[in-house]
Order: sequence, then structure tokens, then C-alpha cells
Amino acid sequence: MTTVAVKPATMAQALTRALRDAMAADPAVHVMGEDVGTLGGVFRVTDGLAKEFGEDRCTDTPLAEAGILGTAVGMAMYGLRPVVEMQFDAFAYPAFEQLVSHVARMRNRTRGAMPLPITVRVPYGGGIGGVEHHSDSSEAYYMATPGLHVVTPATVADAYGLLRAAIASDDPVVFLEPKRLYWSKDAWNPEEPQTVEPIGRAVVRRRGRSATLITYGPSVPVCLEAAEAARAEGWDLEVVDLRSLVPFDDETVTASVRRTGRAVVVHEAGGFGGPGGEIAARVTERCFHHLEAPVLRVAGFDVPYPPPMLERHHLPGVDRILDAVGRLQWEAES
Amino acid sequence: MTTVAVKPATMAQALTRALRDAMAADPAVHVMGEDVGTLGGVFRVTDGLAKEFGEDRCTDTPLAEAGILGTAVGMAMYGLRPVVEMQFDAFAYPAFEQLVSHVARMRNRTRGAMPLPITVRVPYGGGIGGVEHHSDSSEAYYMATPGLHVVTPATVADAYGLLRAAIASDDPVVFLEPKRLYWSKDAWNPEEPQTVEPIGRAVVRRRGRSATLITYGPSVPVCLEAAEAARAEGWDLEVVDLRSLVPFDDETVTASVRRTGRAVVVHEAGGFGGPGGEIAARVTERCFHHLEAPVLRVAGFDVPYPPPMLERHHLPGVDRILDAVGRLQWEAES
Amino acid sequence: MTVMEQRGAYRPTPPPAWQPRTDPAPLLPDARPHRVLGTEAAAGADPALLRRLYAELVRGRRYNAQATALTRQGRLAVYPSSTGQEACEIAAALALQERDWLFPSYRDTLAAVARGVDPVEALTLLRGDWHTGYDPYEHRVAPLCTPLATQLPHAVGLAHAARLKGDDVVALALVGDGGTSEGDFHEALNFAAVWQAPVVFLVQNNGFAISVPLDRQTAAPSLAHKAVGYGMPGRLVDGNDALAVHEVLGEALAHARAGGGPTLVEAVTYRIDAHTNADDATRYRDDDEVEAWRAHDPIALVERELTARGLLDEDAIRAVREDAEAMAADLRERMNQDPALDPMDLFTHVYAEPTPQLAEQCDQLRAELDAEAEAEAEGAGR
Amino acid sequence: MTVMEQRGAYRPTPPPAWQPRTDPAPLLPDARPHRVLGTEAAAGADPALLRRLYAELVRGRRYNAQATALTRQGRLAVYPSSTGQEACEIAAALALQERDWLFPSYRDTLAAVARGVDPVEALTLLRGDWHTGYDPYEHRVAPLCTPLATQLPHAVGLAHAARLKGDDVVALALVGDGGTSEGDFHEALNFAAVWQAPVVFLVQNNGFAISVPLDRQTAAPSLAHKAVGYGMPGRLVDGNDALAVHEVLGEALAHARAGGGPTLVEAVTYRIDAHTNADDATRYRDDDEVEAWRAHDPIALVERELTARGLLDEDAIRAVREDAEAMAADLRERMNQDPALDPMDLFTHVYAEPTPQLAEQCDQLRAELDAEAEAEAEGAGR
Ligand SMILES: Cc1ncc(C[n+]2csc(CCOP(=O)(O)OP(=O)(O)O)c2C)c(N)n1
Ligand SMILES: Cc1ncc(C[n+]2csc(CCOP(=O)(O)OP(=O)(O)O)c2C)c(N)n1
Ligand SMILES: [Mg+2]
Ligand SMILES: [Mg+2]
Repeated sequence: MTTVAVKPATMAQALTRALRDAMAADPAVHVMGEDVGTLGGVFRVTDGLAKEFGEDRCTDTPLAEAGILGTAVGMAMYGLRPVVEMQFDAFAYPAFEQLVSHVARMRNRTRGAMPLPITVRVPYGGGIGGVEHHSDSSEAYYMATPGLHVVTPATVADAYGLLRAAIASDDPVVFLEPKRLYWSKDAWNPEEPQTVEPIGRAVVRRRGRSATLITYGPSVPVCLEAAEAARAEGWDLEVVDLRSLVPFDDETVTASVRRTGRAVVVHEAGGFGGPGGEIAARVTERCFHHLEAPVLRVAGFDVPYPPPMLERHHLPGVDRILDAVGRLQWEAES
Repeated sequence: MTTVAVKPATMAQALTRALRDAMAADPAVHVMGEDVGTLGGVFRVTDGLAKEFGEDRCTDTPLAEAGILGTAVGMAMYGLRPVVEMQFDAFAYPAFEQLVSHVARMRNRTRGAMPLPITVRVPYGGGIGGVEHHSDSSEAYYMATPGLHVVTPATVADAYGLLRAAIASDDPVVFLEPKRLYWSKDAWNPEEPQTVEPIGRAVVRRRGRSATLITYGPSVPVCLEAAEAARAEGWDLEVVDLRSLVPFDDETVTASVRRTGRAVVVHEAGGFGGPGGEIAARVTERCFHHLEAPVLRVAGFDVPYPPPMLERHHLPGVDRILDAVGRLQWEAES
Repeated sequence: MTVMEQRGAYRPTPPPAWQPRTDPAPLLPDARPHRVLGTEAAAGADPALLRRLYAELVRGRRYNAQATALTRQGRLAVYPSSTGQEACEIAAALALQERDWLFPSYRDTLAAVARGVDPVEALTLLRGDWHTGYDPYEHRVAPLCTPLATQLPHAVGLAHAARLKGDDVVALALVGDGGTSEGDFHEALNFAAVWQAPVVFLVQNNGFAISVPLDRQTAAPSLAHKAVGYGMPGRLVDGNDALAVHEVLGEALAHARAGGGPTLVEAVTYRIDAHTNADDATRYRDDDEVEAWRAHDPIALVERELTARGLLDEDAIRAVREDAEAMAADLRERMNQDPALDPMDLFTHVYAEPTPQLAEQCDQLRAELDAEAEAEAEGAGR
Repeated sequence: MTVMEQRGAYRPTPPPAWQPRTDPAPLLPDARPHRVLGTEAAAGADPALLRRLYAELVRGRRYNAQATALTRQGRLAVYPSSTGQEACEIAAALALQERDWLFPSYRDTLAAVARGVDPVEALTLLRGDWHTGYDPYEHRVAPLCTPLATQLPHAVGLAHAARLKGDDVVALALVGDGGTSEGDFHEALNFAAVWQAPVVFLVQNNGFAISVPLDRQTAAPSLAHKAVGYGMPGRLVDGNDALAVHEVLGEALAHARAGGGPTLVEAVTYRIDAHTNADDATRYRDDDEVEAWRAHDPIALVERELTARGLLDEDAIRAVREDAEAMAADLRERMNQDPALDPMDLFTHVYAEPTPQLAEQCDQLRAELDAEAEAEAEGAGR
């Protein structure tokens, strides 16, 4: 066994590396968006790509999101694999029609003749003190759109592995990057041959027996923290990181909940009509007789994302998660 | 008691009447959209309004949905009450940014100083043999957007009452009109003083004891038909017409499910990430110990809306609903 | 030097030294639509081209009539006829090289067919057995596009990609006068100009967007004037003059091919039929107007030219009409057959591989269909 | 006659008789940006206006500096400075009548303040205690708008509504060069022209959209040339010349007020600071360029004029600076106080009445806050 020098890297760095490796591996990969070239993106995720691969491969587009995604559709029609950056979650909305009416449907429309291998990178979520329109969690919109894959990493390694998989996918992928994890660090060796993570597989981040926290993206570290805190209350919580919202890994989730008999879904997106409804409903459909309590949800409130000074009251935190766990009808146990 | 001559009227006629009455009652009400003036709309819902109230009150706009909704925002800022028609469901997508980032948020953004009393009428759903982009059920997008009300009638009387309420509301309302019910008829007396239905109240369309069908819009008649057919199987089904998806009438729904102990949610929109997930999850949260079986969902498949010749395989029909009812673990009864 | 670098840099300079980047004058369209037929310039036209245009125009009109008839027989869900606009449709198809790409809107079945798409496959969308009936790569025709103007950025992206790859490919995108009001029109033209993409935009200004006349759509001197704002040339052409449209498009395509970037062409024409078979045009326009346009008929214009030059006699006219009738008869016959349908297609092409969720739904539908078939068989056996 | 009917009808005519609806020539902008300061025309300027402009420019620059300093002290989440662009900001505010409306973008805090919005309330969005800190109706200033170009259709709609009601109100909407690429820009200008709405669009072309220079944004001769495509006049003005911007806007506003419809004004200017305090401008531009623009400083231009005309002496300059310092001191002091926050505000204004769902969540948060407070009290009591 050889010892490998493993240095901590940030999620942003892992994403940059994934883009670079994908561009080096396949000349069809083109990066495009607002400020992705000279500046390297407002989060510096595309840093250095224009220099290394030229402006034709990493292109500063005019400022128009529908135009960016719409031209990416045309480029994909001609055999390229565009990786589009939307600068912030809320600024992907102008491209909604192109996404829903074309990106998601072109393969189906043409009976498979015209697949669109487009990756749409969307920095999403709050917790970074962003002013209005800079902290939306818009995954519910994408989940409700058949034809898209919806993927979101929670670790540095997954950021690399899942982005490589997204770019390699022949289907369009909405790749949601949790903004507040951009600067999170992990021991990760960028010099090692990198694993491409398969899309559609959840992972159990923490084993536990009392109840399952089902979560993804920015809420994964929060749930892990909550699970640690829960030990004091005598609860041994399992944490499942979904990683892919579409396709959904029923197998992993169901197995966990059948084992623990209790579950809480945790996400930042608003609760009403949010991802948690779907998750809770499908878990219940599949695990009804194993459940000791209804699947509960801890989510953002059903309000427009709050201003920076109030966001801590909105975001699901450890206490709110523990409160929900406490409501899982433990009296049945005794 | 006097006898009133009640003639059958179509839902489209009731909607026209609601617009006309609202315009007559309040000079601030303005109707705008593509082809709403001279033509009276592609579904003739605005028929005669331009003639009666002039082109300034019922206006054919340029062909640009974001522009229509964006200018309506400005008009509402100045005290008007715009009623916007989106020609078809999928053609509301270009206005998505205006809807999500402004219409839904302006009141909140300005601490209540600048409410936007805008009604966005969207003919939605399938079953009319429409070609691609003419049959989408996009309610999941609107439900996941705090700040909007989302309303949809299933009867001729509700079409009138709810549209009047939507226009009278100081909040923005996405008013979803089930296209295939436009020509449905009901005994309805347009000469009687009309009731304005409060927004946010579900109604029980059919009383039953065995299980509850929770549904709305175009699926209401289908569920009523299914309930009739279910009698042959010995099931006495209750049918709840939600009418308003936001706000959601937990009270009526919960009371029904607690009584019956079983529920199926039925809608045309795709299942995954669709309205049914939210509904099933919240019903389960509230009725867990009353439930004999998990709340099931009968929904459109998770595919882009199919072409006319295949849509019957996609739409939830009586058989599929009865199948789901059959899976509600009746063995527990015996 | 990369394609992007070829565009060169322009840095903002303080106003005392400020210079406009390009001279707007050459970008402005002529004040009147360019015409060839009926003018002296027509004399120079290639007889073979004229004959080809004529034959295709006649076929095109016949196709529109046949398709409209099929709606009445319930064989098509809907048909948006391009009668009156055949010159644009045909010239668009003929002006392209085989390696080029066409991006049609929902009204442009004719252009697709004239480019080689099977007349039946071109109607799949409107018949309703699937969304697109042909393989877009076979004739390099993108799917007929329903959401207005959304196909324009696709054309730009494809043309740009081809240029990046060094391929000699130009894209021609069609859009209506109403479609020019959409944001996608603006964004597409702007991207095309900034990227100097080899793409040509043809606006068929037929005076209406369903019921809405041009004066409620724009206040511009002409739609071609929009080109200036993007820094590309605008051209105005008589859309009923097939030769003029063919010439203007040919020049624009050659310009794009040579690296000169995009052009916006406005063809002034008229929709003789209603918006679709489902529309009632009498609600928003007078017969007088329609009659005035009938007098400027695209087929008659070519026929007159050919006849005047002695290039067309009764026999030739008859041959062209017979050819069109044969096409119509074939179309009618094939459209009168029920298309093969497989409900399982609902799931086949949503993703490269069905998700586990779709696979489950697939099983559900298959079980339902089996049960249905069984019940039917039982019913038949009784 | 209704407002809509006043526009008159234009019916499509076959090309032999086809006429352009308007002459494009008067719509085209001048080839060079309009300038007044430093030219002979400046001599006619009203001394009071010049002095007012000067004082406001100096205040504006001071405001930008103070706000930027507040970001370093953690008192603002972010600040997009308009230093270098003060002439546009101030002239925009001063050109309006009190009854008019201003539609600022996120960069236009100065314009809002110059129009009367409280300097602290104008910073609420950027401080982060709420999304908008002022009542838009008080000074008729719409909320500072972050999603680019989306405020433009609002301005059109408001102006249109005012005209329908017969009110003498004009709307002035601000947007950046980058924002002109968005579909909303196109749709807003088109609606404005078709409706002949009393609205003026001011594009502050500061050469960059964050890092992206103008040549990657457009290939147009100038942004003002976009006007032609909508059938409205385009004007080009030196955006660092406060007098010229004031004059051009004044004319455009008067034109709109008189029923003449919208105008597109492009002001050529430069963003001296980085995009925001969080941006690193050295990544995409050279100091030389910044220096060239500093030499064309909007404050210096007015100061030179005033001094040359003997309208400004040392004392007057000192007074203006002291006034600006006083404003800055007040701003600093008030911004150094923690804003009052009520977490329950999360729910108060989402709807006129909270939905039952929100009422439940409201109770949840209140319970959490009570528990928190109790725990803290306990901790303190221990
Ligand atoms: C985005 C969008 N909005 C609305 C529609 C509905 N619609 C279909 S055709 C049409 C009118 C189109 O007019 P124009 O662009 O002039 O094309 P034409 O029909 O005259 O060929 C409308 C409004 C649509 N297809 N797409
Ligand atoms: C719809 C939308 N897309 C992207 C952004 C992110 N963004 C904020 S400012 C900016 C650049 C704007 O440039 P410009 O319009 O020239 O205005 P300036 O910043 O120069 O004042 C971008 C891309 C946004 N706010 N809105
Ligand atoms: Mg048209
Ligand atoms: Mg700028």
C-alpha cells in the first residue's frame, strides 16, 4: 500500500478540476456563460479555462440566459457538449422556457435522434449573505420537469465525480452547486485518477439505527451535525445524501427507512410544493408498514428567500432538525 | 320560493361573464394578452370585451409573454388590476422570471407597500388533442413559488365565482383553466346575482365512506365518474375538489381522510415532483394514525406530455383510479 | 487565432475620442422591398431555376390544400397553411446547400418538404402520432418549432458550432412577424452578430400573428430595420416574389458562408388562409385585403414571367399540375392509413436509459395494456 | 378615442404599393455622443442648474465612497459603486418632475437618493435587513432592481397605465449596457413603442458587464441604434457630461409627456470602481483605460465650466464639500447602528393575509424564538 499525499481542496477547486479534465478529455466540451472567460466566473469555478483552452472553448457570452441556453441547444445539436453556467439560481429563470420546452424534450421529441448532452451548472441556495435573487433553491422546478437529470454534490469528491458524470451524460443535467459549500474543504487528492460517480445513487453518509435523515446538497453537513448532536438525546441517526434528485435512488432510501422506521426529510427549499413532499410521499408509499411515525419535513419556510440578516431564521438548522426528530413519536418505543 | 330559469352554460361562458362583470364593477380591471381583443381569445373567453369596454380595457398585446406580464406588473404598480391571458400553458414559460422574481415577491419586497393584484389566466392540461406545448400541467411550478395563489375551477359555477375572487384579490393569482372543461356545461343561471367563491376552500363533491379521492380541475369529473364506477366494487368513495392549491385547505382534506382512513390523490400533472407529493405528504403528516394504507397517487407519467394519439394512455382515467383504490390494503378490513 | 478573437477588441474610449464601431448606413434595408419578377432584372434569371421554383410553388400550394382537407377528414389535428407564402417557403429551401441547416417554425412544413423531408413524416406533429416525424439529421432540418422564436438561438448555436469545427455550414432560421416580438428573437440575433455566426434569419411578415395585425406588433419602419441594432445588415424583400427571395437569401447565405456574419431578411407577404383550419379569419380582417393580396399571387408572378419569356406552355403547366396532383394523391392515401402506434413509446426516449421511476411506470402501463387486450380478447371470444 | 386607437391602423399592402410606416432617418442617433460641457453651448446653461448638478455630483461621489467603506466595515453586504457615472445618476434624478417615476437598477442608489429617497433607506437592500427600504410611492422610485432589465417592462406598464388614466406622468428606466442583451429589454422597448407609452430608457453604457466588455455584448454601431428597430428615436450622449445628459433626458421626457412616445438614450460612460467591492477589476482591464476615463471626470467637467464662468470660488467648493461630508457623516453614523430586525417579518408581507400554512410556520418560528429567549434568559440567570 502506498501513501498518497492528500491535500485539502475546496469544492470550487474540485469543480474547476472536473471542468478542466473534461475539456482535456473531450474537445466537444465547451464552457459558456456570463463572466466565465477572462474573469473565471464570479465564484472562480471556471478560472484558467479560457487561458488553457482558448476563448472558443470557454466563452464569455452576451448577458442573456435564454440566449445562452438556447445557443447551447444548437451547439449540442451539432455534436458539442456545452457546459452552461448560470451565474446565480434566480438568474436561470429567464432560460426556463428553453430548459423546459427544449432541453428537457428534444431527445423525446425526435425519438432519440437528437439527444442534448448539456450540463447546466446552477450555483444555488443560501447561507452566504446574498442579497435578493442570490439565494434561491429552485430544485423543485427542475424535479417537476421530465427529461432532466437533477444532481447536487455535498462533498468535494462528489463535486468532481458528479460533474464529470454530468458532462459525460448524453442527457441534459441540471447540476446544482451549493454555494455555501464552494469553500468547504475536504481531504481530496486532485493528482489521483479521479472517480466519476454514477448519477442516480444516494449514499449513506452516516450509519444509524434510530431514524433516517434524508437530505442533499447544502443540508448534508447540517444533518451530519444534527446527527452528532442527537447522540446526546440518545438518538442514533442515519444520514442519507441523495446526490441525485432525478433519477431518485428509491433503493437506498427505502432500505434505510425500513431499517430505522422513522424519517425526516431536510432541505433548504421551501416546504410547500418542494422536494420534500415528493420524497416523503414516495418513502411512505414504499415503507408504510415499517413506519412508526409519519415522515416529517424540515424545510425553508414558504416565503421568498429572506434578506441576509434574517436568513438564519429561515434555514433549517440543527435545532429545527432535532425538534422534528423529537416529534417522531418515540413514545411508541417505550 | 320563486322558480328561476336555469339554462346550461359552458365554463368558457361563465369565465367570460366573470371578466365582464369584473370589468363593469371596477374600471381598474384591464384584460390583456395575445389575441384577446378583436378575436376574443383562441378559446373565446374574452369574446366581446374589447367591443364593450374598448381596446384600452381589453388589449391585444405584442407577442411576448414576459413583456405582457412585465408590463402588467407596472400597470398594477399604478393601481390597475390587470388580468393577463397566457394563450396556452407552455407559453407561460417565457414569463417565468417575471412571475417568480417580481409578481410573487413585490408585496413582500416592499413590506406590503406595493401589492400586485394581477390575475394570470392559464388554460392548462390535456385531453383536447393538442399538439406539443398545448397540454402541459404546470401547476407544480406555481405551487412551489411563495407569494402566488394558485386556483383552478372544476365546475361552471366555480369558474365564475373563483375568477371573480381572483380578480378581486389583492394578491397575484395564477388562475388555471382546465382546457378540456371549457365546453363542459352545467345548469347555471347567469342572470342571478353571482356568488364570489372564497379562495382557499376545498369542497366535497361527493360524500363517501370508503376512501377519499383528492383532486382538482380537469380530474374532478374523472374522479366523480370513478366514484360511480366504484360502487360496483362495493366502494363508496368521497371526492374532494381542492379548487385552490395555494392556499391549501388542510381542514377539509384532513377531515375527509380521517373519516375514510384511505386516500388517493389524482391529477394530470406528472407524478414525480408534482402536486400529489405535497398533498400526500401533508395528509400523511396530519392523518397518520387514521390511515389504513399509504396515500397513493394517480398522476400523469413522468414524461413530456404525449402527442394527441397517445394522450389517453397518459391521462389518469377511471380504471387507473380504481386500480389505485384497489391497492389501498382492503384486506385489513376483513 | 480563435474564432472569438477574430472579432477583434473594441475598448471604450471617453467621448471626445469616441468612435462608432461600424457605419450604420450599409446595415439599413432599402426603403422598398426588393423585387425581381415583373421588373427588368427578371430577364437575367436562369430558366431552370424559374421552372424549378414554379413547379415547387405549385406543389406547395397543392400540399397546403391537401393538408387542410385532411384536417376536415380528422386525419390531422390541426394545419397552419402557408398558402400565399409559398414563395418564401420554397425559396428558403432551394437557396440552401445540402450541408446547410434549416430551422423551421410550425408554419413551415412546406420548406421542410421542399428540402427533402418526406411529406407524410413532415406532418407527424400535426397528425399527432409523435412530436417530430423525421430524423433532423437526415435532411438537416430541425424539428418544426412551436414555441415562437425559440428555434432562433438553436440556429445560432448550431451555426456557431459548425464554424468552430471549421465546417462550411450555414443555418437558415424562419420566424413570423409576431415572433420578432419575443425576447428569444432579440437574444438570438445579438448572439449571432457578436459571434459573427453563419446564420440567416428570414422573417415572413404575413401581416398577422393569428388575429393581431402588424401595427399592434411593432412600430418599426420595417422589421428589417431591427438588424441595425444588432450590427448586422437588414434586407427587405417582396415575399411573394420567389426569385427575389431566392436572390436575397442566396446573397445573405453567401455572405455568412464567407465569414461575413448574419443577415436579417424581412419578406413582406400575406397569409391567404386563416391562421389554421381552426381559426376564423373573418373576425379580424376584410375580404378586400385578402383579394388585394391574391392579385399579387406568388405562383402567378412566376407563371407570368415564364410565359412571357416563352418558357412555359400549356403542356408544361399541365405536367406541373399533374405532378402536384400525384404528390397530393400519395399524401392523401398514406395519410388515410392509421399510423402505427406503440403506447410504450411514451417512455422510450425520455432519457438515454429510463430512470428506475420510468421503468416502474413502463411496467404499469404494459400491465394495463395487457389487461385491456385480455379483456378485449375475452369479449371477442364470448 | 381610446389611447390604443390613437395609434391608428396600418394594414399590410402588397409590395408594389408597400410603404414604410415611418421614416427611419429621424430615429437614428447622431454619430457622436452629444456634449455640452467644454463646448460653446455650455455658455447658455442656467447657473443654478450647473451649481445644483455640481453639488449633487460631489455628494454622489462621496456617497459612493462612504458606502464602499461601509462594506469594508461589514455594514453592507455588498455595494455596486457608480463612481464615474455620477453624471448619469444625478441628471436622471434631476430631469424628472416630482410626479414622474424612476425605475432604477441595482447600481442606481445615487439616482434614488438624488430623487429624495433617504440615504440609509436606499441601502437597505445592500445592508441586508430587507429587500427594499423605502416606500416606492413616497418618491415614486421603484425598488432597486437586481434581475437585469426586468424593471424595464414595469416602467412601460406604469407609464402606459398613467396615460390611460390621463395623468401627466412619465417613467424613466435605467439599465446597463449588459442589460440591453436581455430579452426583457427588447420586449419592453417594443411594448413602449407600440403603445406610445410615455417612458424614457436610459442605458448607462459603462463599457462592462462585470468583466465582459462591450464588444462581447453587442456588435451594434451604438446601443442607441437599437431604437430604430422599435420605431423610436435613439439618442447618444456623453454620459460624463451632466449637462448634456440632463438636456437629452429633458428633451426625451418632454417628448414623452407631449404624447410623442418613448426614446432610447445611450449615455457613454465608465465605471471607475470595480463591479462591486467584491470584484477584482484588474482581472479584466488595464489601469491605462481607467486613467483615460479619469481624465474625463464628470465632476471636473462641471467644475471647470463653473470656474471658467466665475460661478464657483474656493468658498463655494468648500461649502459643497462640507455638505457632502456632513451627508457622509450622517450616513456613517446611522449605518453604524444595527437595524431593528424582527424575524417574524418573514411572514408578514408574503400575502395580504397569511395562508393557513404560513400561519402555522409563523407559530413555529415564534415558539422557537421564545424558547431561544428563554434559554438565553436562563443562561443569563445562572
Ligand atoms: C411562445 C409562444 N407564445 C404563443 C404561441 C401561440 N401562437 C401560435 S402561432 C401564434 C402567432 C404567430 O404569429 P407569427 O409569428 O406572425 O407567425 P405566423 O402564424 O403568422 O406564421 C401564436 C401567438 C406560441 N406558439 N408560442
Ligand atoms: C438576469 C440577470 N442575470 C445575471 C445577473 C448577474 N449580474 C449582476 S450585474 C451583472 C452585469 C451587469 O452589467 P450592466 O448591465 O452593464 O450593468 P453595470 O453592472 O455595468 O451597471 C450581472 C451579469 C443579474 N443580476 N440578472
Ligand atoms: Mg405572422
Ligand atoms: Mg455595464
